Formats: sequence, structure tokens, C-alpha cells
Amino acid sequence: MSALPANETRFLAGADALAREIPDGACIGLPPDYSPVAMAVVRALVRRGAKDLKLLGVPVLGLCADILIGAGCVREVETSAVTLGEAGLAQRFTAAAESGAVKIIDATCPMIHTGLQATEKGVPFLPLRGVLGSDLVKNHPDWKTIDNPYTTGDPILLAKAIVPDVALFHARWADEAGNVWVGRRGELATIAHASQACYVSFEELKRGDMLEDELLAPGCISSVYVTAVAPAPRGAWPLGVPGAYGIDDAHLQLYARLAKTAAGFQQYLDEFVLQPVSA
Amino acid sequence: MSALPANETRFLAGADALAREIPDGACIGLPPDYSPVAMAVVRALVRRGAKDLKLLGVPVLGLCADILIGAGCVREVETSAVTLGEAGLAQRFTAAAESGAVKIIDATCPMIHTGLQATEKGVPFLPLRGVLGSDLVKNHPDWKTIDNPYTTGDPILLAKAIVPDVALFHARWADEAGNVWVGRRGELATIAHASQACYVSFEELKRGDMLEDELLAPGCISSVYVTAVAPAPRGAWPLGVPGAYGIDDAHLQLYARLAKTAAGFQQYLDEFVLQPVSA
Amino acid sequence: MSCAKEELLAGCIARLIGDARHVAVGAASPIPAMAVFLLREMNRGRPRVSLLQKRSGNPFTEGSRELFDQAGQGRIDVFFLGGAQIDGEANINLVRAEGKRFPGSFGSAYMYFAAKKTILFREEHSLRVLVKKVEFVSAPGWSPPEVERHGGPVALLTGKALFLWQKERRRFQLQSVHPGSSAEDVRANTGFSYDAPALVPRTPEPTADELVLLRGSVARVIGENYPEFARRVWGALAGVGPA
Amino acid sequence: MSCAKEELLAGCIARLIGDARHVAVGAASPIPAMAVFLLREMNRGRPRVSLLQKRSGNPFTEGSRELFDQAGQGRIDVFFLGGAQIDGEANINLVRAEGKRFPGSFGSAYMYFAAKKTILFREEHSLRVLVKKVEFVSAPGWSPPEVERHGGPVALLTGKALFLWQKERRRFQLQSVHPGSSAEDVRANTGFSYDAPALVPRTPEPTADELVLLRGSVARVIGENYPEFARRVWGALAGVGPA
Repeated sequence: MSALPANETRFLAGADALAREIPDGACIGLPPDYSPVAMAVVRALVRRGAKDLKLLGVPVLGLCADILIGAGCVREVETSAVTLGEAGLAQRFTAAAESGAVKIIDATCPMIHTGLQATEKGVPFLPLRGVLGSDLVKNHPDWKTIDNPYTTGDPILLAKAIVPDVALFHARWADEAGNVWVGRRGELATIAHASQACYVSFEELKRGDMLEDELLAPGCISSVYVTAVAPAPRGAWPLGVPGAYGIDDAHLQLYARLAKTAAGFQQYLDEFVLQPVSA
Repeated sequence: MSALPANETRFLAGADALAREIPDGACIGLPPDYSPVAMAVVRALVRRGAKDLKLLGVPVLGLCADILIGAGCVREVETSAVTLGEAGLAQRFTAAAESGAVKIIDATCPMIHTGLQATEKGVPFLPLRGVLGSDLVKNHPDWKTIDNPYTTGDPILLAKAIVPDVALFHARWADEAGNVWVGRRGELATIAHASQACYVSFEELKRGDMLEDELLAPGCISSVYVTAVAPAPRGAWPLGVPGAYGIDDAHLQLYARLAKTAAGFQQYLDEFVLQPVSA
Repeated sequence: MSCAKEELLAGCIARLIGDARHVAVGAASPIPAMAVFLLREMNRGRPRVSLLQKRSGNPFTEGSRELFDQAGQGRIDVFFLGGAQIDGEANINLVRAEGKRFPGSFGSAYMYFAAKKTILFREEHSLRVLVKKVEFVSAPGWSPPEVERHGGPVALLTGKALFLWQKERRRFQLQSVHPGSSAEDVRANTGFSYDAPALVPRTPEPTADELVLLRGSVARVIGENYPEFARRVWGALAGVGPA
Repeated sequence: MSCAKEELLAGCIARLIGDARHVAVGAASPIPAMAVFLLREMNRGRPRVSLLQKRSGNPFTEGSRELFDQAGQGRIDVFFLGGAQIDGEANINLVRAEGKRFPGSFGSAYMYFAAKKTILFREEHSLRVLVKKVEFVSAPGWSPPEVERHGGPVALLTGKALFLWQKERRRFQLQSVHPGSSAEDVRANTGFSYDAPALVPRTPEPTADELVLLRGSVARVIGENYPEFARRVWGALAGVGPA
């Protein structure tokens, strides 16, 4: 892991180079399927045989988690859910959870955001209303109920600060200064701010410095947070990038059908993952 | 005050109409001089003879606070600082603070952000590192030191949730759906999220719905939060709007010179505030 | 029935929402989304709807945290939750049951407290789903008085029936039974006890006007965000819905 | 002196910053800003600088909260603070003194803990400013061991001298005296006690190369963000700086 603060974003050759930067055993913060996922890097992680990863869903996971779990790269998952959305259950996740092959820490969406916001603010915990009485509280190792110090008899839950080793996601643009543009996908900024290192694949390179552009800046994550970037055109495929291309629903259906069995999943890997794909 | 949730942004005629919506006694969250300030509305508040306002600086205040204080509209100020920046001291603030005419609650920037973030998250408090040992802690009515519940012997400060009655600021654009675009000035979003009502003057109207535009959406505050908007071309003058016009430094110097005395300030009011200005 | 089951359910949800100001729709909830868009067609654009997974023009400009923040601020009037299991105390389980793993709790443990009203919705109405006691509480149906809670369940809608939640009694009351089912059928397929009137009304179907809207403008917007669902529901109805 | 006082001070601050990776500059701090831009000219763009009030191309895309968040994340190496009063324990007062009201504490009470190094900077060197004990502690110079603190003062630079902070002794040590002053002058105008060597070195002036940069590219970028200041410093130097 690189030490904070990141200062000069490195430019790498592509998804495989990014995947080599992410060590075995790393805790990786990942966005949901509707926020650009660095799928090309996920496939590269499978190709390089990554091991013992811990996946953190911010706040839920989808295709990328199912593939990494199915390929045996994952030791542990903390998330609020793993789902393929309309394509149905994430079958490799389901199988691994039911067999105990992967340890699952169940959370609820805003508690994950809250734990990352704690790290973003440099505090050891943040409180959140609700959740009390859920069995999630009993089972989660890092949550704690206290009495609201401003009154009495008012229990409130705390999320301990979550510090992922790595933030990994895909961006519409990177620029020459190392800034990346993710638009309204604020969860990507939260992951980047809270993580020790941040790796971003990008669709296209923009000349200059997007922070100098008042229209682009609000959707940017500053290069302060970005460890390294690499080009990966259509790098979110079969998921989408808002404003660029949509989710390949037919491919997700195909995946969901194949991933029902270990053999089908292996067939998917052979065809779409283990061979570098130019889709 | 309108009840949450705001749902349909109302379109008002101009700055004076917005100022009439803000009742005497309201706690108004205001941005710093380098973030678009609704100066035209501030002048309209003076014209309508607003009284007993409480100003909350997010996180500091400048010209708008000095004018409102000098004009006798203000009962109380909570802020991390009041300054005219390069133009020097905010003289009406200084005079009112020294005479005791206005109650001052001194804060420090991130504690104000933190208190507003608590309201944004719907929690009664949020913690922040640092600050301990500052006399600010002794004097602030809403801050509390507790022991970090995750360990022992680790004191940490809490900010109580701050709930302004009104958020007031200026935006580059509003659109027909009632969304407003403020670009990278995230403190404006924080104020809007935390306040019971949100009034925004805007430079120009955009057709359609900016949330449908992936490039504009990241700099938008959704109409969910916006109670009413009104056009005010050059409405931040003599302050600036990034990407539209800069700070009128010469006018700030003029203001600073006049505001050194009560008589000079009155002359400024007569010339630039009490007559509606078309600058 | 002269309408699809999904249309009946959407009409029912629309009536439950009533005159709310802001309705949020979470992951994979096409039928609640149909209901809200139907209301908007009928009520000149009200209520406001925020679709968490809207593929273009997503209502949240700060990412997925903003839905929860809005709920915490009291800005969400109505939300929807389902469950792999739902019990008679309105507890929901989205995690595991009978050795099976489900996707997970999503934001349920928070939204069930923060949204002013939650409509529980699960099409499958069976002893497997509607149980005496959930195996895992993703989100509790009620909270003891010392726990701050701004909202909770108002109703449970299934493929067979509509129950209303009685907050004081902490029990469901059977409100109506859908065409094709009966009070006896509901009783036989519900694992928890509930109150019921001697004569159980039949759930009203959407009106002809509502059906026109559902199959026209509502189908189009649903098709953009839930393409598979829209194909399934309206694909069979020649000449309506998205291409 | 062959240079302006502001140039001497900026050169001094540049040496104090050294090889930091990320320097943040807060409100109304044109001389620290000069120092950082000078370093960047000499070191091919390092350190990164974040000017809180940069008028165009502001480095923070999430508004003014982001500076404090970055500091909390450990991403800010060097920050600058001043004081209406500064005392011998490095406490600073930005609020009130001798019946006078000052602008306020800004982010000092936080940044003094969170930035790895803080350089205290105040041009006025007088018994009024450098006091035995501040009347109001905006931000404390040191903290008891149980208080988590990631950084603190490293130096105090005034218009007369440079002091280094001795963390273990909780006292300043006089490091050098600027041209035009003397050890005796400093002693006579400092209200707190401090350590000093028998022979106090003179603060080195910027080199000729540094002056060229200060009056050229540095003056241009300072002029964009601190126009009044730039006019005052470089306006008198014919042919250099912004128009």
C-alpha cells in the first residue's frame, strides 16, 4: 500500500497494470453496478490470480463481486447486498455464502457510507439513526450502541471508521493532471477519500486540468486522492457509464444463466475473462 | 418556515420577493464571500428592515454579514470568522462585537460543517478530532467532549446538529424544474440539506431539467431542497460567481473605507443598498 | 381479471401512497415504480419520485448516500421494502432462511425507521415467505419507545392480499383479497396470525382510465429503467408498452 | 536589503516547507502562497499547493469542507496560521485582545492538530502580538498526551525573526534574525521567554535566482489571487509583476 498523501497520479498502461498494483489480501472498496465499476480491472485481477481479497460493497455489490468470488479471489465480503439487479441473484456469491467458502459481514447501506464518512472526516466513528433492533447489529464486529451524550435514554448506533486499502472504480474521464471525472456518482468520491490507495480505470483522456473548468470540476475527484489511472475504453462493460454507454442487459442475462453452476461459470470465465476481451 | 419536505420549488419575481419570505428572527445559513452570496437578497433584507436575524457563517462570513449587522438586522452571529479578505476587517461586525450590540458565538470552520453534516445525516451530533484545549470549547453552548466509546482515555469533541431555519445563497443557474447549479461550492449543498427552507437567487434560467444532463447534474442542488428561487442577474455583486464574473475588488475597498464609521456606512447604505441597484 | 397481476398490484400501491409529497423507490422495485408513475400521471406530476437506480437523469447528485441522507432529513414520505421472510410483527428478513442465502439487507434497517411510511411488498404469498417469526431480522417492524423512529410499516401487499398494519396492536389486519384468491386461501398460506373482518372485501382493480395510463406513458418510463420487467408484463399485450 | 520584506519572508517560509508533498494555504495568506509557488518553480511543480481561496480553478471540488476533510485524512503536510496574539507556548488567539475584536478563529483550532506541520506567521513583531499568555486560546500550541494530535507548530516567523518550536521543551528557540533587526531588538519586542544561542545568525535573503522567480512567474500567480497585495509588493518595482 502506498502511504498517504497521494500526490502525483501515476499513469499506467492499462487494466492489467492496474490489477498488478492491487496486492493479494487487500480490502477493496467497490461501487454498485449502477455506478461505473472497473470491470476490465476486475477481469485482470482474475487473470492474475488475485487471492484473499476482502470486498467492501459501497453500499452494495453486483457482477464484479460475483465474478471475483466465483474465481476464488475472495476471502471476505462486507456489503449491504450482492445482486445482479434485474438479472437476478448473484449465484456465485450465494453458493459461496451458503457453503461458507467466503466470510460474509452483513451491513446496511447507510452504515457503510457512514463508516467511510468517518474516515473521510478523520474521526474514529460516526453515529446513525435507525438500525437498532436489526440482527445486523448483533452480528457486526464494528458497530456499537451508545446513549446519545446530549440527552438520556436515547440509544444510537455508531459505525466505526472503515479504511479500505484500495478504492477501485471506473471513470468517464481522466485528465493530464490525474483528476478523474465521475459525475454524480458521489459514492466513488467517498471511497476514494477514505481509502489508502485509489486506482481508477478511465474511458477517455481529457487534455489539461479539469479542475480549471467550472463545469467539469464538480464531478471530479481531485488527483490528491488518485494513486494511479489507466485507460480502459469500455472498461465498465458489461455494466454502463452514465452518458457514455448503458448496461448490456443481454450479457448480464447470459452471465446469470451461466453462473448458476460452477461449470457454467467456468465457461463464462474461459470465454469472457481469461482471454483479454476487447468488447 | 415551510415544513419539510420541500417539493415544488416556487419561482418568485426577484430579490425583494425572496427577502419577504425570510421572517424576522430567522437563523440564516450563509456562505463565505468566495462562494456565491445572494447579495441582492441581502440588500433587499436591509430594505425591508429585517430584524433579529441570526447569521450562521458556513464556515465564515464577509460582506453580507457586515452589511446586515451594520444595518441593525442582526441579533446574533455564529461563525468561524467575519472578514472582508484582502479588503481588511469587517468593521461593522467589529464595532458590534466590541460594543456587545450583537451576540457572537465563536466557532471553528470544520465544527460548523460538522454540525450541519449531522443535520444532513439526521443524527443529533457528529464527532470531530482536534479543537480540544481551545477556549472555543469552553464558550460554545452546543459542543460536548466525550470519551471515544471504542477505546478509553481518548477524549473527542462532538458538534450538536445545527438546523438553520433558512439557507440563502446565489446560484449560477436555476432550471425550470427548480434545481440550482452551484458547481464546486459544496458548502451551499450542505446548508441547503440542513436547513428547513432554502432560498436561492440565480443568475440565469436554464431550460429543462439539469438533473437530466450528466455534465450539469454533479454541480446541482436538487429541487427537493429548494423552497423558492428568484432571478437576480449579477445578484452576487460586488462578490463574484465563478465562471461568470469576479469579485469587484475596487468596490470592496470602497465599502471597507466607508464602513470604518457609522456615518460612512450609512452613506454606503444610502447609495448602494436602500436604492435598488442595477449593478 | 381484465388486467395483469402487476397492474392490479400497482393500482393498489397507488392508493396506499395517496397524497404523499415524495416517494423513493429502491433497488429492483418495478411494481412500486409503476404505482408512483401512475399517480404522477393522474395528479399532474405529484408525488415527486426518486428512483434510486434511474439509469439516466438519476435524482441524486451526490451518489447513493443522498437517498439515506434525505430520509434522515425527513424528506422521504414513502418507501418500499420486501423480504425473503416477513413475519406477523412486520419484521423483515433479507439475509438468510432455511439454509438459503439471499442478497442482503440493502438499506432496509435504516429506511424502515427514517421514511415516514413503508409499504411492505412481496408478490409470493406462501407459508415460506409469511412466517411466524423471521430467522434473521434485517429490519424490525416496531421499536421500543426509547428508540427514535420516525416511521414504520403501514401495509403489507402480496400477490393474494392487502394487509394494513395496526401500530398500536402490532398486528396486521387483512384489508382485502385480490381476485383469484379468498380469505380462506390467504389464511392457509399465511404463517402468522392476523386480524380479519368477518367479510373480507375484494381488492379493487385499476379503472379503465388507470389501465390506459399504465399501458401507455407508465409502461414507457418503466421500460427505460426495468427493461426485462416491462417486456414480461407488457410484451404480451399487443400494441402497448415499449418496443 | 536588496529585496522586499515580503520576499525575504517568502524565501524563509520556502526553506521551512522543505520537501513537503502537499501544502495548503488558508485565508488571506499571500506571503505563504508566494513561498509555495516559489518552491514549485524551483522543484518542477512540487509541492502540491491547495489555495483555499483560489478564485478560479479552486482545488476543492466539494466546497470548503474538503480542506478540513483532507487534513483529517492526513493529506495535508504543511499549513499556516497567524494570530492577533501568539504566546510562548505557541497558543494563538484570533478572537479578542485588549478589548479589541478580531475576525475569528477560522479553522485554526482544527488545522493546528490535523496538518502535519504548522508554520506560525505574523509580520508584526511587537509586545502587543507576542505575549506571555494569549487572552483567548483559538488553538493550543500543544496538547496533553491523551489528546489525539497529528501535528503542531514547527516554527514562528515574524517581520523580525525566525523561531523554531521545541516540542519537548514547549518553548521557542530563536533561530535567526532578519536584516534590519538584532537579537536585542527581538528580545525587547517579544513578550514571552524563549531560548536563543549566544550568537544569533542572520536570516538569509533569497538568492538572485529566487528573486527572479519571485518577481516573475510567482508575482503573476499571486496577482491573480491576491491582487491588492501584489500591487503593493511589486507595484513599486518597475517592470516586474502583474500589470
